[in-house]
Amino acid sequence: MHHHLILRVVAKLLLPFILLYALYVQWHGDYGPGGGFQAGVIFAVGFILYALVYGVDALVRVVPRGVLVGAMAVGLLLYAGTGVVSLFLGLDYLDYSRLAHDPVHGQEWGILLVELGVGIAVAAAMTAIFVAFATREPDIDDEDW
Amino acid sequence: MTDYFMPSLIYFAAAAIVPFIAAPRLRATFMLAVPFAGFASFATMAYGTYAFMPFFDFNLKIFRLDGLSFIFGLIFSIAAFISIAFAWHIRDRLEQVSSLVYAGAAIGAVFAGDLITLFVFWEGTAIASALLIWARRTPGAIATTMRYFTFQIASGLLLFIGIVLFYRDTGSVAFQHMELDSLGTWLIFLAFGFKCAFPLMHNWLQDAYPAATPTGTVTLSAFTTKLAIYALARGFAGTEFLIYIGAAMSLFPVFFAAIENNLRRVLAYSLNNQLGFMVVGIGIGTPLALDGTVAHAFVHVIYKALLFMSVGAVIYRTGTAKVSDLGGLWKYMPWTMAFCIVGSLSISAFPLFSGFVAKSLILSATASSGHIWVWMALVVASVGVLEHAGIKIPYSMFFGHDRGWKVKEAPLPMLLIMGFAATLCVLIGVFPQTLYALLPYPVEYEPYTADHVITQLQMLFFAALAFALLIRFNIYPAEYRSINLDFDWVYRRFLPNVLRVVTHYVTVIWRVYARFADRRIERALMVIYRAHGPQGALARTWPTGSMVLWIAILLGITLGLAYL
Amino acid sequence: MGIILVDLMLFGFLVLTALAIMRLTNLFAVTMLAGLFSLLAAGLFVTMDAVDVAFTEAAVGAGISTVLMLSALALTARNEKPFVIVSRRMAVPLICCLVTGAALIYGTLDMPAFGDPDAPVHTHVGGEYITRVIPDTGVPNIVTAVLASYRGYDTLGETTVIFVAAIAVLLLIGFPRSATRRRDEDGSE
Amino acid sequence: MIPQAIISQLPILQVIVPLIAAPFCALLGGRNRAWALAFAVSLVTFAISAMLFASTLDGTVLSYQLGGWAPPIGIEYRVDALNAFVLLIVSGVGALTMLYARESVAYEIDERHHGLFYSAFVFCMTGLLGVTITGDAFNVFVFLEISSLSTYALVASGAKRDRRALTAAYNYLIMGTIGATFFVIGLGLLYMITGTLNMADLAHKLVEHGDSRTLRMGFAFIVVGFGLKLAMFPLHLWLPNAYTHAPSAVSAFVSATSTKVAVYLMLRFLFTVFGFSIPFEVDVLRTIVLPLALIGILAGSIVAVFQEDLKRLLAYSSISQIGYMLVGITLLTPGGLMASIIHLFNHAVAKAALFMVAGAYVMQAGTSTISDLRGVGRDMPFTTAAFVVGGLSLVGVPMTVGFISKWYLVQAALEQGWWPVAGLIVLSSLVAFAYVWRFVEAAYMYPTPDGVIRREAPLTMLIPMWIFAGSSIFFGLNASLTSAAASRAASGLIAASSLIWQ
Amino acid sequence: MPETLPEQVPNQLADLLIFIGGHYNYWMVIVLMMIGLYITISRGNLVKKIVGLNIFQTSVFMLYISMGKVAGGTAPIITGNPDEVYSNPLPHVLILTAIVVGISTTALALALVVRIREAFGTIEEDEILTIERDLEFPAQEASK
Amino acid sequence: MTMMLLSTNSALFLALFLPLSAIVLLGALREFPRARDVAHVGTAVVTFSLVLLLLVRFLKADIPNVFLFEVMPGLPINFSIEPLGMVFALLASGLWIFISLYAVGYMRANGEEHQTRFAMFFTLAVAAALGIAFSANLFTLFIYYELLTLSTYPLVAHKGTPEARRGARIYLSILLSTSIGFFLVAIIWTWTVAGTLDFAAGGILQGHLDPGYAPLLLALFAFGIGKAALMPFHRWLPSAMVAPAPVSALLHAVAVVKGGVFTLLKVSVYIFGTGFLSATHAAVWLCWVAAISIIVAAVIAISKDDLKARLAYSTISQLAYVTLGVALANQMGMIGSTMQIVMHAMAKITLFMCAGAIYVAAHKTKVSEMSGLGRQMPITFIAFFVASLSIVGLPPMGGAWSKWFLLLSAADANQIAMIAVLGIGSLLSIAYLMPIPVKALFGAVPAGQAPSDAHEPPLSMLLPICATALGCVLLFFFANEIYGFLLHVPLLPPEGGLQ
Repeated sequence: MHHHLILRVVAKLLLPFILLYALYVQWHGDYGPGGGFQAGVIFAVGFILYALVYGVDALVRVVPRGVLVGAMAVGLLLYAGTGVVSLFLGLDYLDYSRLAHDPVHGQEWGILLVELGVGIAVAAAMTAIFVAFATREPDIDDEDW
Repeated sequence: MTDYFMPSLIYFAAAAIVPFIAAPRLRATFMLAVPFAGFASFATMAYGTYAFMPFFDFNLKIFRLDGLSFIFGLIFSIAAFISIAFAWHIRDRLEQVSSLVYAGAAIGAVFAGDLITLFVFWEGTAIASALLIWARRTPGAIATTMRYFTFQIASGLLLFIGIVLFYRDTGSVAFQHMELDSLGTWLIFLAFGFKCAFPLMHNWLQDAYPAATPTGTVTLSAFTTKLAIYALARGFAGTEFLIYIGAAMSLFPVFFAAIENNLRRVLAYSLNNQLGFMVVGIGIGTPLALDGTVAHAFVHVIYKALLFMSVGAVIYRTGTAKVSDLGGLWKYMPWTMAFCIVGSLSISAFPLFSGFVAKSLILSATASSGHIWVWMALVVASVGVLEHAGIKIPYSMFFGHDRGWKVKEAPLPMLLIMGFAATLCVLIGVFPQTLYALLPYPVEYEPYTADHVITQLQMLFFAALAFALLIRFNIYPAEYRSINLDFDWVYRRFLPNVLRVVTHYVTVIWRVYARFADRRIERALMVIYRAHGPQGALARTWPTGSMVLWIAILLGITLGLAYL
Repeated sequence: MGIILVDLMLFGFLVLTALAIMRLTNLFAVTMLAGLFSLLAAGLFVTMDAVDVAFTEAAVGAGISTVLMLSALALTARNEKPFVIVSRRMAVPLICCLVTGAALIYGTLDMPAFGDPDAPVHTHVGGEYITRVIPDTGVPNIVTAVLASYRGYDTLGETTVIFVAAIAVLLLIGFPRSATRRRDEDGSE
Repeated sequence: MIPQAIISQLPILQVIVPLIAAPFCALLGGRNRAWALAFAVSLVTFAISAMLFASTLDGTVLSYQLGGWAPPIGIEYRVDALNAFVLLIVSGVGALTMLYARESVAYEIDERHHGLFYSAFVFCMTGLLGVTITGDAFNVFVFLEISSLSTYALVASGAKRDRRALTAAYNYLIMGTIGATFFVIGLGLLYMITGTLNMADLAHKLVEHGDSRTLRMGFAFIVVGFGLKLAMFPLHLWLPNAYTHAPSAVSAFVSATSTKVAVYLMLRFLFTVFGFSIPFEVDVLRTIVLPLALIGILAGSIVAVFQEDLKRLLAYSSISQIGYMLVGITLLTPGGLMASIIHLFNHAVAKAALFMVAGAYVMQAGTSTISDLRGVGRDMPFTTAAFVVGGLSLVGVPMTVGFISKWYLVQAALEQGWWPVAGLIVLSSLVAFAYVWRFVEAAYMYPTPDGVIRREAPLTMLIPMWIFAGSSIFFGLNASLTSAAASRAASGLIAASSLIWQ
Repeated sequence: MPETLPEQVPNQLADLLIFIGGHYNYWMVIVLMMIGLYITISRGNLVKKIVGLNIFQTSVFMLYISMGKVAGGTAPIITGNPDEVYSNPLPHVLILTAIVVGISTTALALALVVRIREAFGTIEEDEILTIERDLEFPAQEASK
Repeated sequence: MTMMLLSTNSALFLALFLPLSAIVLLGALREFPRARDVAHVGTAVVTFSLVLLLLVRFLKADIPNVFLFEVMPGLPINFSIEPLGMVFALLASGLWIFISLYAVGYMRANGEEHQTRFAMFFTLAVAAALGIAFSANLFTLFIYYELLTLSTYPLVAHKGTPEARRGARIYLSILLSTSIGFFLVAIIWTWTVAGTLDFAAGGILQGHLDPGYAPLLLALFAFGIGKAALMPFHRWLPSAMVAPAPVSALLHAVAVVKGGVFTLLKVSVYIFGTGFLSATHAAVWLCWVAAISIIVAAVIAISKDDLKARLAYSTISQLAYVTLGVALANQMGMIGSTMQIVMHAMAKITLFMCAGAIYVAAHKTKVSEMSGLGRQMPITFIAFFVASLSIVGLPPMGGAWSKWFLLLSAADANQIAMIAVLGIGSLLSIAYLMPIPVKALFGAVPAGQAPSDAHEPPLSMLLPICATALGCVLLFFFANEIYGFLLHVPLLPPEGGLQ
């Protein structure tokens, strides 16, 4: 894997754009297609690409397993926490109406927050899953293929 | 009344004490006193019903004293005395206890004022008598007695069932005159008949009596059948049916007795025959006839005991009672011979002997009631009695072929009691009015009229002549070693066989059924196991696809349902 | 009419792809075709106005799931065991599918026609979202609004599902296998 | 006292408390930290469900609108006597299994996996609770998948003991997914003709809609989908292996809850949603589900009789026990429903105890094979006694809660005049006795094999199993609470359905 | 679409065509679904089963999305044009969720397959079943 | 008098639960065999005195009612006393004294293992029998019925041999399958139609049950109460013969079969009501089944050479008398059945204790080997003889009176055939029972068999044997008291007035 120099360079160039696109999808979800989930997936794809080119070990160095699990948890808790916040605001669970000064804005805020949670969780989860697969030593040698 | 006294209690109490008296002679003496005490306890009492006992829904009258029961009480007391005395030498506690219980039960039954009490003592005689025979402790005795016992219990059962039905019909269990008009009374009648050895029900008698100990036989001969006679007299006096039964009873044993080899069996047949007379008397049911019956029972107990005792004495000395083995003992046992002949003369109703005074009553009653054919039958039967009991028994034991026995005379106690019985026979024969005074109904009867005596003597002599001729020409069918089977094959062979066959088939069918069921169950289990066992279709791990098959099937059925 | 044609064409390709997946034994090819299937499906979703779904399907079906599939293949096998055609093995599943399909088709017979605007789907809750999404939330992408707000709880569940999946995968293969393998193979074979 | 504000939020707390706690479990890792959190959370959950149960026992129906949106638009939580009862069962079993898990999991799972394991465990519980409490049909699917996915992982983690756990989990996954997809298809068909996903609204719209082929197939698919999830007889193939090879704590928890929740869903959909507005539904139930349930009752028991492995035996017995619940449902009478609901409780309690016992054997004796467990009654008296109690409850011996449920069931069958059904129920009780007795005999009447040393299970395992065993006796002696709850739930279901034509 | 059909076609045929036109979509979806199901249940390869399952699920998604389609509608993103007809957003939302569930299931299933491959050395169902059966009934294996 | 301090309710409660708590005591005394055995017999004595106290109170019309709790709405666990239950309780607790004493002797003389376990389950079984006796409703009765089944299983399997286990398994499976398969269904059915399970005078089914179904329901009861050993569900009884002799005595005399027929009796009197049964002729078929059981079992008994097997079939035959009395469905039948329960219990317990004594003393189990044995052990065989007479039904043994009432009952019911059956049954019982003591007492030792050096069993075994044999005789004289007591069994609903 280490000798595909072109690949590595291209990948290095491509990576920021992928991540940027992911962020776009994340924040633009309110207005067009896309949202937290898609963004998370794209984000994860970025990492995966990185791993494919530089090796999984490199990826693990960048984002250790613990961090991934942590990020997953943060994402999920961000979502669930938003709901808990509305509980504390005296509303039903996941009722965003009081997150801002008026209910409509509150909804927007809420949607943004939870979408962010989804994004983080999905990105981390997908990466974690990929890492899990990729770090597993093959049971069979290449000749057996 | 809380006074539960009854004479039989004396016997029972004695029976309870006897086993614990260690000294044999003391024990025998003690036992000898019991009949006296028993008799004394009711001899002086006025007639009436004494002991009442509330039980279940009825008031039991367990001690009823009247003319009939009094005389039978007396009879049984005498019988008890004779049999106990004859058994003076016996040391077997079981035999002693059971004879006491037996006598007590019989007396209890006689005084029973109601059917329940009667039943209790009725069964008591059965159990006690069976024990008496078992006490001989031989395999043959055990088997025989099982039959005897079963028969007695069957009689008791019939009585029991009869009582139940009778009670339900009439609401009463009083032991009084009954009519043969319902199943209940018929069953009671049959129960009495069983014990009384009616024809076709008689064989237990010939079967069991010879199987007992010599002393036991004496006891047996006294109570069971006489109790039945009492019961019939009490319950079914005047039942016409009985006359014919009695006639048949008195006739048929004559032939069997003639051909029988075992003397005790001969006596048993003769017992049957004698009972026939009594039954006829009951059947006629006039006071005269009933008195005749009672009187006959009275004297019969004594002379039949005497005869059994003499045979018993012979058995005691020789160990056998078979005609084919005996003969010529007159030289060695003269006293026994003498007493035996007295008994024979009595049973043959020779004038001046007890049989005559009693039998005449019955014959007269029969004649006077117009049953001429029955009268004829009884006369013929009397001839037969003379034939087998009056002549065959003494002749075959003491005369006849000398078989070379060299034995001693019977022991003194036996001789004494035989003498006592013989004396009674003669006394009653000579002074009949004493006996008549005891009878339940007042009778004006004189046996010793010329007419009576001559008729009787003629008959006796012709019979004796016939016996002599038969012996002379060797036609008399004696001295064969044989056991005669008459109706007793029914229960000796047939019923046990039936039972055996039934048992066999029931068990076989049962086993086959059980095996069949077992195999079925086993096979079903196999089938279940094949499907459900660890490797069966239902327990295997299936590939995922197969479950979708089930889904499809379910959906298919649903689809079908939706179309329907 | 054009839409129908596009639809039919897409469906045709989808069926062909599916059949090819069925026939092929090379698992790499199968994986690739599965990605293709997802892409085609995404196209179909677009024709049916479900842009968000299409986006997701493309990202997930053609992207992540292909990657995962490939990584899994790297750890397992490249080829399927040659498929022996035994008529019984073929027939039973086939009948299953036919019956299930028949049941489903039977179920569609009473369905409102495709695209029928008067179908209850559109007149009841679905229509309501369209009318009230702006006043309620001010979010123009109705799908996002429904997803994150009206049915936000479902999405929480969805996030949880993916979380659980990650946890589960980590639980299963998240750690170097040396230790696990030794134990797995203890006493077997 | 607990402020009113919290009480009104109980329905959602029921689910999100474990949901929020679960990720922390994953982060905390081993050395009992994850366990402690999971246990604490399960206790809180139990407390919440107890409060919910108490407040719905009088027939109150709590409705909770998530996100503040009114039901057909938003998602609704709806708690009535029935699902409060099921919630109580799930969280109760969850709490006690969690206590039990401490030793058992320490023995059966590598320590480094503990965090993830407990996280999955709590998620599984969350999923089941979420499924039970929700009033939205699609939300059911989502939470069903949460619980299913975590269950697959939990089952597979039994691979340390036996690698067959992996294939069992895989099969379970395939079949479970097919089942869930069938449910989704069915739900789609219903959505197609009603345009709504809220259960109450669905029921309303379905009555309006009347009979149609789409409705019929929707019904069929949903029944089959749930049938798969609850292991209705021929669709049970995933169950025996999964329960056998899963780690003990998981077997105990899953067997006691997940099929029960599926039964609950079946009840909920059949009665609340479909409500028997068309005769076809009754036909399907009576001509398909009933015979299958009966066959399942019998076949499951008989297979169990011949099993060598205790856990597998228990798994097959579950299939048979589920049959009872289905029979109770198909009776379509309050009595039958009551019987089903009580049996649901009975089976949860008894099966939890039994699987816990089996787990204790696995831990202390290293095996769950009956022939290897001979004489275990003397070595592990308390554990084995718990088995006897639980087993007798399965059989339906008097003084156990199993008796109560069978009593009601037979009574309901007799009321309907279904003689053969009553007979079969009774017959299979006998078969049940055979398999229970088989083990009891082995445990008590045979000598211990030579050289085998077994010690009594630790207290943290004994306590939960005896709480279950004890409660199956307690509720067998005093059935007023369970039967009150069940009858309330049953009448609620009957009232919601249009079973008037009966 | 119904309104584009010629008027002179006899009514029955027209009805039929309209009906087919209104339902072909579902039927195609069902065909796909069944292919997916078929792959799942007929193939012994564990990976392929997963692929089949994916196809099955994706087809179900199509069914849902088909429901949401409104003739002449556009994607449910408010454009501000009051006359715009939007397709139904709710199925989209549901399917978004379902897709996530699908990928989660797939990931988990693949992880399981990996473990199975490690534990059994194969990913073919029939071979695994044989191995398992031998594990369960060792005596039989010996007798073979 | 401390007894006076006890309220009747607490006496009943104590009678029910004292044996249960004694189990714990027995278990605690595991290490002290002597103390344990004393405790066992002592418990029996105390329990019997409690029951006697209850009897005294009952005769003063002081009827207790112990309510424990309600299992299901309308299904309480409660206890009360009525005449039938009183009789059964007296019987079970009274005989327990003898049998416990005997068991102590037997287990020691035989050197059996697990004596503590034995004593514990023995006590449990009697406790269950008392529960059956005092149950105030069918539901409570059923629970105790099952408890009895389960508690006797370890006793039957006591020897632990494969044969014992097999026998015990058959025992358990038949009893359980009939009780759950039929009895429970019948109970639920009753509950469904009548809405109650309380034992009530005159029955609870009249007016609720379609008379056409009455035979079916009765069949469920009659066969469901497998302990009554009605053919063809009798096989457990011969199978249970693997048990030690005290257990057999417990099964046949004290608790199990008696519990079964007693249950049947209670069902007929208080659930169906004899009036209902006889009016609907629902029980006529049962007469015939009972009749067949009487005859067939007796015939099979004749063919058995194993003493205990013969006694077992004799029990089946004798129990069918009770069933017959139930089936005849009138007052006399009820009284006859109860008497038969009492009389048969007393006689059978003697017989089984004798069988155990013979086994302990001479190690003989075959009837054919016992000839002449009576010389060595006369007391045992005399007791055997006495008990046999009682079974046959001869005065002066108690057995006569039960037959009397059964016959009366058959006469009342106009069942002449049944009268014949009763008669034949008695005769058959002579055939299978009487030869045993007769041959032993009067027969010779079979040729080729060494004269055994057997002697009478230890005193702790001999005493109970003598006591119960004497009991057989005493019962003959005290039957009147039992009868008077049984007249109080209410057969008509209260509004109809008592008899």
